[in-house]
Amino acid sequence: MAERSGSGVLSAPTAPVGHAGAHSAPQGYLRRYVFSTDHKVIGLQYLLTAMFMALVGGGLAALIRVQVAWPTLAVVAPETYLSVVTMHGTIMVFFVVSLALVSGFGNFLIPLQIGARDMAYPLLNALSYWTIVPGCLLMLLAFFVEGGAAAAGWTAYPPLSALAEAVPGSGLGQTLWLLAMALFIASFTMGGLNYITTILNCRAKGMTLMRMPLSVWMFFVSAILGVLAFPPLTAAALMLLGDRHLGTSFFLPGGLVFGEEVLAHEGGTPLLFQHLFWFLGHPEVYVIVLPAVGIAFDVIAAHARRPPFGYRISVWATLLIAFLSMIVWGHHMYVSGMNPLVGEYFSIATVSITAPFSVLGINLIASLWRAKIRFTTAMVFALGIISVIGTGGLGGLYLGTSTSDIYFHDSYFVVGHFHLMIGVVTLMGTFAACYHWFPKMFGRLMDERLGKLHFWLTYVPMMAVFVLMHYQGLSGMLRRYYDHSMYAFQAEGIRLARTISYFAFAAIAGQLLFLVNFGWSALRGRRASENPWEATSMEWNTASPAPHGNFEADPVARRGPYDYAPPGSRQDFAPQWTA
Amino acid sequence: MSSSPAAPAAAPGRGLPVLLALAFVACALLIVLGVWTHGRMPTLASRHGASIDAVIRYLLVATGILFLLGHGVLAFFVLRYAGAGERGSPHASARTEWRWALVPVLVMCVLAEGGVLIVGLPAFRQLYVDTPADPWVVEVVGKQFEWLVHYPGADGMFGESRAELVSDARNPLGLDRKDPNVKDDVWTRGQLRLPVGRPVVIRLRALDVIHSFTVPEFRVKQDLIPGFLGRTQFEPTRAGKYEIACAELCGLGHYRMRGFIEVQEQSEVDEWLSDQDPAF
Amino acid sequence: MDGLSPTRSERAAQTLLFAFLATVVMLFAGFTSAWLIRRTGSDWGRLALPRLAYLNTAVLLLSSLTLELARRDRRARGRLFLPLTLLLALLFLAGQVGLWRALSHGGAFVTSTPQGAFLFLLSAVHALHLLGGIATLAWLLHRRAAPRLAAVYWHFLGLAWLYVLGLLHLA
Amino acid sequence: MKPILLTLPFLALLTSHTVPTGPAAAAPRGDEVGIVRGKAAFQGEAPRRRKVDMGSDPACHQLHADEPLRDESILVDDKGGLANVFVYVSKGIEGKFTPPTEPAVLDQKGCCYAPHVLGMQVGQKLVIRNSDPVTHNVHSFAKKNKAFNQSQQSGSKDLEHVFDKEEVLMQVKCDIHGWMSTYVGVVEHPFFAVTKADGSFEIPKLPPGEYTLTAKHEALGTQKTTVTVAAGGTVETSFSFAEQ
Repeated sequence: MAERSGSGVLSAPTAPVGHAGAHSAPQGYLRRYVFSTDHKVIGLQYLLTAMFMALVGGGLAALIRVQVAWPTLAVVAPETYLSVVTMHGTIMVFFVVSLALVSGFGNFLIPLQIGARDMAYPLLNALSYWTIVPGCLLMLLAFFVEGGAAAAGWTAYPPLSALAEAVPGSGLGQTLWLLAMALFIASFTMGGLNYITTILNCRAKGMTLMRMPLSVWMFFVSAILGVLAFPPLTAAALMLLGDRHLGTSFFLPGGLVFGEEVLAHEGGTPLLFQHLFWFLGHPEVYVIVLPAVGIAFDVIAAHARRPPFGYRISVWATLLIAFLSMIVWGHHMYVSGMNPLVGEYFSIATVSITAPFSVLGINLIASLWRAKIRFTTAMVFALGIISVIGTGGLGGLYLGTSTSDIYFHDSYFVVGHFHLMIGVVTLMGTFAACYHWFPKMFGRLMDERLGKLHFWLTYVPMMAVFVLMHYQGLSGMLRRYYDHSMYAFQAEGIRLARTISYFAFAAIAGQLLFLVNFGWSALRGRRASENPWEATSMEWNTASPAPHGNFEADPVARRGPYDYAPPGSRQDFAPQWTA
Repeated sequence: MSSSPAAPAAAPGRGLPVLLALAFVACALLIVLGVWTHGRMPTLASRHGASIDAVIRYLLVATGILFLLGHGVLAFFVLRYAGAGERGSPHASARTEWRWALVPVLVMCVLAEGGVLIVGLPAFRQLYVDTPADPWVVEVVGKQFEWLVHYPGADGMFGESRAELVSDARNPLGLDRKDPNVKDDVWTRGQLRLPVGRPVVIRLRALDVIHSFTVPEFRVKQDLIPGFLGRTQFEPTRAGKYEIACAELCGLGHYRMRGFIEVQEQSEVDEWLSDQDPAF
Repeated sequence: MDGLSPTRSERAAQTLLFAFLATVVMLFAGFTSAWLIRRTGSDWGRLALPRLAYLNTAVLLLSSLTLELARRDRRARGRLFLPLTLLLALLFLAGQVGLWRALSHGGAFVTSTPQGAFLFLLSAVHALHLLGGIATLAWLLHRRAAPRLAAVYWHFLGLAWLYVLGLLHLA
Repeated sequence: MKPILLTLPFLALLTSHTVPTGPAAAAPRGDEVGIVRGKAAFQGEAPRRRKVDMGSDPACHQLHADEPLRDESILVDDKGGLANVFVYVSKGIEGKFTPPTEPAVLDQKGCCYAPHVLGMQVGQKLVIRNSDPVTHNVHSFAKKNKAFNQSQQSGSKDLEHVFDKEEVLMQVKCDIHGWMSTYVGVVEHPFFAVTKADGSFEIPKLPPGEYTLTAKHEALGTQKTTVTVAAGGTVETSFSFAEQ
């Protein structure tokens, strides 16, 4: 694959010239592609790993949809069904969405968008990727051990997750789950530390904090949230491992009866685990969703040919969201017997998050005012994100209020809500990023027709699936049920199950289209110039695909990242690196 | 900047923007209408449930309006500003940006924060603050994959139960036969009888893992945490048969953990209780 | 770390260290909140720490002192302080293992009492972070470089151990 | 030639999996062995057998519409005989015994386990059959052996398990129907019996010698006694249980 000019991820890099201490580009296939420390290669590796795990997660989703819609077929036994549900949740939240968006595009974009040669610590960056690979393998291995994979839900509440007597999956499967999660947390923390250090110290000259693109801001805030919120989960996982294997009683109370015998535990409280888990749980969903919002801002600015509306306000709103997200975790536990007054506090705090989030929403919509919209696939996905954020975000009000949550807790309304927010918004954020920055990754353009078809096969089916789930929740249908047909009050909800499953299969089929487009365009796509979208942020200041070491000479940021439609200029955009 | 050869065709024609705008408006309308056709809640059968339904209906209306507004503006912008053309300067002054940021904050504070608090207060009071006079007291014990209902009997006192005495077939609650209060206690597997129109207080206890006692018609949901004595209170207002379901993942039989509630007149409940087998 | 001027790489290292310390603080915050809730349990009792624990703490504080001297005093005598710190650190680790064995000679002290379980878990996590510190010190010794940020990390670990002891005394 | 050598360790690995079977005991002649016979009795007034409340699963309730099932945990006949006591030789038996080829069958019929107490040998196959129109969930709380917890749809194929360690009265219950629970006694040798309705039991073909007999009831505890069996002789013994 001889490359014509420049150098790139998939071609022989030329040694960058012109500054002291230039390290020579790594030689040899292994050093350059497999154990590379180039943030672009690592970003791509994360993306490909996330795609593979998405196939597994998507397969599990299809299995769940078949079982729920056609329970009489009994495609899986009840014990396997619980493992399928647990692993679908865990793989999608941690190993697909966090990986593809925060680790994949975060790694790829941050140095390019702030004008740096690479991450502050490239070796630490490579180490963080090579920690997640065994994590993925351990998580997949759990399916084949005795007792099956973990079966206590992705939330792994004890005592169900602590005792092998409670469910077969809580034997070896849950131990592997905990180890895989420990590896994920280690990798995510290493990545987060690297992002924070890079953004604070490696920005190009002239690139002040307020001249960084919003996607870099969102990666920055999401890295801080990830670094601060994961350790309590590590503490909870260590204590759970203690309860499972060392016989301690952090979460296991006295008087647990299994098989007419009382277990030798005393004094622990399962609510402690829930507090520690959700202290991570809620910031984690913002860690995942904020980068998608940032990418939407970037893509809309580039394809609507105008700067995002309220840049500074969006930055402050994101910081406020990050802070608020650390103090609202209690809304997951309204019905767990928490003191009602504490419940009332969490209601007020949770509902207050809708204020800054709707500011981001308004700014996204207002960024289209007096725009000259070019309907590329990336732009179409970004517009789709706005619609899904509106739908998903407003759904959160029902669950954030302690009184209405009594009815909706653990129903399909919750399933619909969180799938819209951390499933569809993030997936469409990843797709928008792929279509927009594909030239910078491979030097080629993805096919627009396939892309548009992919959009329609993602937006329509996924909105249908998860909005219909809201109705199932409204009619009282409960989640994580192997078969709903026994209950009279769930009959209304069951009538929608088959329609949802057909839409879900359509959505999954649509994603295969994307994989084809991604693979084919990487090798045979139309060649792209340095700045195919005529965008202004710093990453378009280098060759497509970006060479090792990113920039020929140290770039200088002479203006804001979104200088579109500058008054009195012939072109409708003024790149950040031009005077 | 030479216009790059690989830039996509500049004006793809009006097809896509119109289709996109239509999709957004159609999806918004369908979602809001769908609430009536598919989103019907089970008919209410408890007193405090009315205030919970009020909160939910209020939210449906409030978010419905915001939802339609948002998608309407989005569709309009997509149509109005598609492709190149004379637009006027898109730059907005800092003041307008702050003004437009204030709008959603105020709307959300008034609509979401205010509305939810004010409309939600009656439910909060009925569920947690009021202590019902002369309630019908029952204990429901959750264990892997069934509900054990324990009636205190005439003396109104529950017999003492200990984990060591649990035997699945004969004594699943682990009642202590030497305790005098046990004499008139009655326990059944999943048969909960409630007198209509009389407030009921249910003591909730789990023997093994976390379960969650839920009856959608009564708008009741309360977790049973092992090692804790939970409680929930409500007042059934409509006689009839209802089902208890488990809302918290508790293992293989989580989907089969069904209990039966029958709301009858007090006399019928007492008569049914009298011909049940006593505990020992 | 390529491509950054010496002053900026120093600032980058500081940022990395303080971000990592924030992670460790949040980890111990997680354990503290668990400890706050768990000590209200019915079976919570006082923990009788053997004298070895306090002796061990003194060893750790001494190692902080010698490391501080190594950081400030670059002359020949200063060369001695770094290996001395390493020695004291290994002594402390051995002391910790001795502490675990001393506590568990009666019954299994990890499972018998909740405060014992907390002591074991907190000291194990602390020891793990100590191992990271020891590896860094050994690498610095090998490179004959001056310990600057490593000293900050080491003093932080000393404080963390004092915090753990204080927590368990407040039982 | 080389690859075949490679497969040998692999084959050894496979064969070692099955239980090591020692020299089969030669078929004993009638006069060389003795019989232990006896009766298990219940002291005091027999506890009332509560009606089993199958309300939580109407399908099971249906199966007993005419005559409701009564609790079987303490079955005492009118003469005080205690049924379902698992009696086995706990000390004094040497040597290994080949497990019988035909499996021990545990049937789920009428939302109830049959038999209520089942005796089997280590290495013998346990077959669990679901002849009910209802899904059951077979959950064994084995402590020494490997516990299992599987669902069994109605009409699906039988579940099969083999136990490799001795465990007397391992509880097997159905998590979906709380009243369904049975107790399985797994012993190394064939010298065990379960007392019938009148409390009587018989352990034939015992080689002469001195043995300790253990009788265990699921709820009333354990009794032990020692007997000496002469060649061709019959020994009588009895156990008595009482409510704690």
